[in-house]
Amino acid sequence: MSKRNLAAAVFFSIVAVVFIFSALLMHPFGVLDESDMDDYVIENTQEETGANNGVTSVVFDYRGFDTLGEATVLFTAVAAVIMIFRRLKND
Amino acid sequence: MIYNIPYIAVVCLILIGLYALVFKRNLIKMVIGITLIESGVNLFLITLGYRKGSIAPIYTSSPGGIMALPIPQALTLTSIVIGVAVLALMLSLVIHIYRHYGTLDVRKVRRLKE
Amino acid sequence: MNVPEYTPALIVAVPLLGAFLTPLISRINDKLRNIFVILVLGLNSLLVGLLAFNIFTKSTPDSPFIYTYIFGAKDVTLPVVRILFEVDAMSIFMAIIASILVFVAVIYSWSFMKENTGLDKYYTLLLLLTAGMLGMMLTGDMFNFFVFLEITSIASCALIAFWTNKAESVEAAFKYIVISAIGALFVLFAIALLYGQYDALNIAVLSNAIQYTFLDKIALVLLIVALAMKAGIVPMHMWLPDSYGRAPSTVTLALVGATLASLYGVLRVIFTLYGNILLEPAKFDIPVNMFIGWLIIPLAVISIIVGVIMALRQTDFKRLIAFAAVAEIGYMFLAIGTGLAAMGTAYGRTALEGGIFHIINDALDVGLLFLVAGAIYYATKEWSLDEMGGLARNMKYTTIFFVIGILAVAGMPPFNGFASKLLIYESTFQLNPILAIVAILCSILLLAAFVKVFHSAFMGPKLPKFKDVKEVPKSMLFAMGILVCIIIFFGLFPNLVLENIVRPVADALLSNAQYLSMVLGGA
Amino acid sequence: MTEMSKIVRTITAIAFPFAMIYGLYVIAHGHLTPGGGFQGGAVVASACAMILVAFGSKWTIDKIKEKRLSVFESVGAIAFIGLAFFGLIFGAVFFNNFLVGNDYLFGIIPVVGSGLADINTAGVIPLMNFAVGLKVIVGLFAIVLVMAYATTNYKEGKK
Repeated sequence: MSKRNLAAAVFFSIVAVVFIFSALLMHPFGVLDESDMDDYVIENTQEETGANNGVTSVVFDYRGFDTLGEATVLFTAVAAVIMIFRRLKND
Repeated sequence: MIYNIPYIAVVCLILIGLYALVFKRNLIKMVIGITLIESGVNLFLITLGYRKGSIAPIYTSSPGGIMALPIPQALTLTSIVIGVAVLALMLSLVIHIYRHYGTLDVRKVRRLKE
Repeated sequence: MNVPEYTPALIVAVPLLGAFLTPLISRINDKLRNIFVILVLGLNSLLVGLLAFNIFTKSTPDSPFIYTYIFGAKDVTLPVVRILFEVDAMSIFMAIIASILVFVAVIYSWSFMKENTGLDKYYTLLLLLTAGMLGMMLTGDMFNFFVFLEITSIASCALIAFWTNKAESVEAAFKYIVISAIGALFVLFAIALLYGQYDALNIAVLSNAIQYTFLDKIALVLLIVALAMKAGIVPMHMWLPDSYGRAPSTVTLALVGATLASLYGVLRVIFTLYGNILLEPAKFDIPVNMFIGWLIIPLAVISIIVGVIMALRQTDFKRLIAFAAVAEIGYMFLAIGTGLAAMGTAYGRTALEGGIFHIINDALDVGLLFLVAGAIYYATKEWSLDEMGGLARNMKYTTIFFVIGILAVAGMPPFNGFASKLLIYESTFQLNPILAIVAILCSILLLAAFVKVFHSAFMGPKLPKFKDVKEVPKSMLFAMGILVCIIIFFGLFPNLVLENIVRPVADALLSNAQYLSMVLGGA
Repeated sequence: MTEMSKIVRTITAIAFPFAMIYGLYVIAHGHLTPGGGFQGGAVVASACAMILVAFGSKWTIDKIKEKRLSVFESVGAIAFIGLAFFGLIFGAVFFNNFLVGNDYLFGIIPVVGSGLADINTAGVIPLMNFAVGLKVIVGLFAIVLVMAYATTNYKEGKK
């Protein structure tokens, strides 16, 4: 076993243990501890944003700035891909 | 702990991805590993938003009743798009690496050393 | 002097708008585009400066001033649904660093990048990188932090691969994107763990609610590991010399900012997100702060040692500086670790102040050295130290800037690195003398590594192949001059900076209770 | 990517408008039914990618240059951030939903509770959906197009 494999195995097992523990300790599926923030959205989405779709009201109104960031990520990726495949001078 | 099965599925997905990432030697397989981890995390986010017996948080012709949490769905949407962006960038880099090195083996892609 | 309340939003929105407009403007004229980008970044730096002035003058030691901006509504609702910008002294301090670095980089690019194709995308990505870094620093929402982290890493990865005809650049970029993707996914998983327990994403709300359950510990570890990995601490430092060494110098300068933004993330997570439970006893009656502090200190010391030793062995100019940067990041983490382990004592505070002061000093010094390396590359088209020699005669200003840079990095007296490193030595000595001795020794070795560079590149006889080498164009000298002026100013008046800037920042980090009440008080 | 057989091309040409209309419907009804700018944009972009696969990258890039796509993407992004800035101008806060509550353009507030709602609701959300939709269509298609064109060109032995 090479050194790289050993390091990888150690890393992998540590992360595996951490993740499995967190899965076992989560609250039961479908039974929530807290849901204040989401209940607020569900109750007020129609009055505050006029949107019938709760998810869209979150995406474009309550957390609109995240969506700007997300659109920017896509813009960045397009710019990056076009830049990477650009024509170089000596081609 | 039967109620935790969705979380266990999430962890399995993440671990498969991590396995592909750290043990596979092919760059494309490493990219697939990262994508798997990402889908695991997205699944986890969606899982957090479920309430027993709930419907989708949309009022248009809804039958009424408790609704699932909308915010995790919005977060997942954002995270998926980010994943697409990262995937596109990684694949274009892999194409370039293949052009330069003529191989996808991670052991041979090593011009940068010490 | 008051600024409009929407200034924090403008600080992020202006470079974004600039980035979206750049492709359109570059279809008209290339020179116009360059001027436009410089204007956008200048306006942005001005906004950052105004906001910083506002925050630093309004902060008092007892009640640090926090600027809150809500996106989409006038008032905070409880529970906090909308995204908040929470700008305290720490955030704006990092924003100052980032905007200085990018502004200098864009001035330097004018001549340095002139020969390349694809410059419209280059400037677009540079602006996006700026927006990403500033967003990471100003935001008060965990998920928003993740989004900006991704913008930063995608933009910087693309910029590392800018010279796509070189195999090494592409390889370095691939390494960087893999590390970034893993780090970002860990951060997202940690955010999801916190969200699942407390149904909140706002940092202040989460910090108020955190109970330090086992899941919180996992989230803490994931966040610190992922962000420290992106900041380049030792077990995961290999991407840093690769990408710093193979990117264009201007990009490296911006990357220094991106690395420091991740460092800011570490500080924000430890001191604010988990700030409420830092002093509580955890396992075996050891308080949480001791736990994290002593986790960080060994890694920091190893970072310093590895960075310095590897720097001594390098023959590639930029890789050498990059390893020096690893060592410098080690110093920052050492200071943070000491500050955590000795939290509540006077020297713990000194350590933290030293660490914060060192962040800006490191950014300026290392940035200056990278620019010098870029200038030498511009003049000679050469990275390898073995090939260089006798450049001092032809490039006088660059040589002077280089000397200032190495003295500042190594922490020699009249320059800025001395002030911050002295604070770090002083405080670590009180925690454990061995740490301080190691830190001082490594600093001397770092100077030795740079003296070697100075000797082989600048001294010695004039080489025939560098006969026609000329001094670099004025815009590049001007960009380096800006950094040198700030370095000399900080070196001559360290007390001024410590009193007026570093102290409020340390106050802002340590006073977690005020953070919560300032943010949520209005609701 | 090279051109595919005539059967594939004909079927693609028939299927393309349907996929396009469906994607546009998803974008336009984002505030009422599941979907939105990103999802609908992805549908339309995959329809475009289908064209690319069927007709080959050379044919497609002759029809539309990636530079023009990049301009369209900028326009979408500027429209989105511009709506956010309009929020600052008309509603005093960045990202304010300044159109909600007026009675003519997208401003009607639907009746609380379940029920079919009008498309003329939700303030700036439909406009943002369109901006993001344009951006996603053009962005995803540009990524696929550039990658396909670059790889085919390389295969033809241009190194």
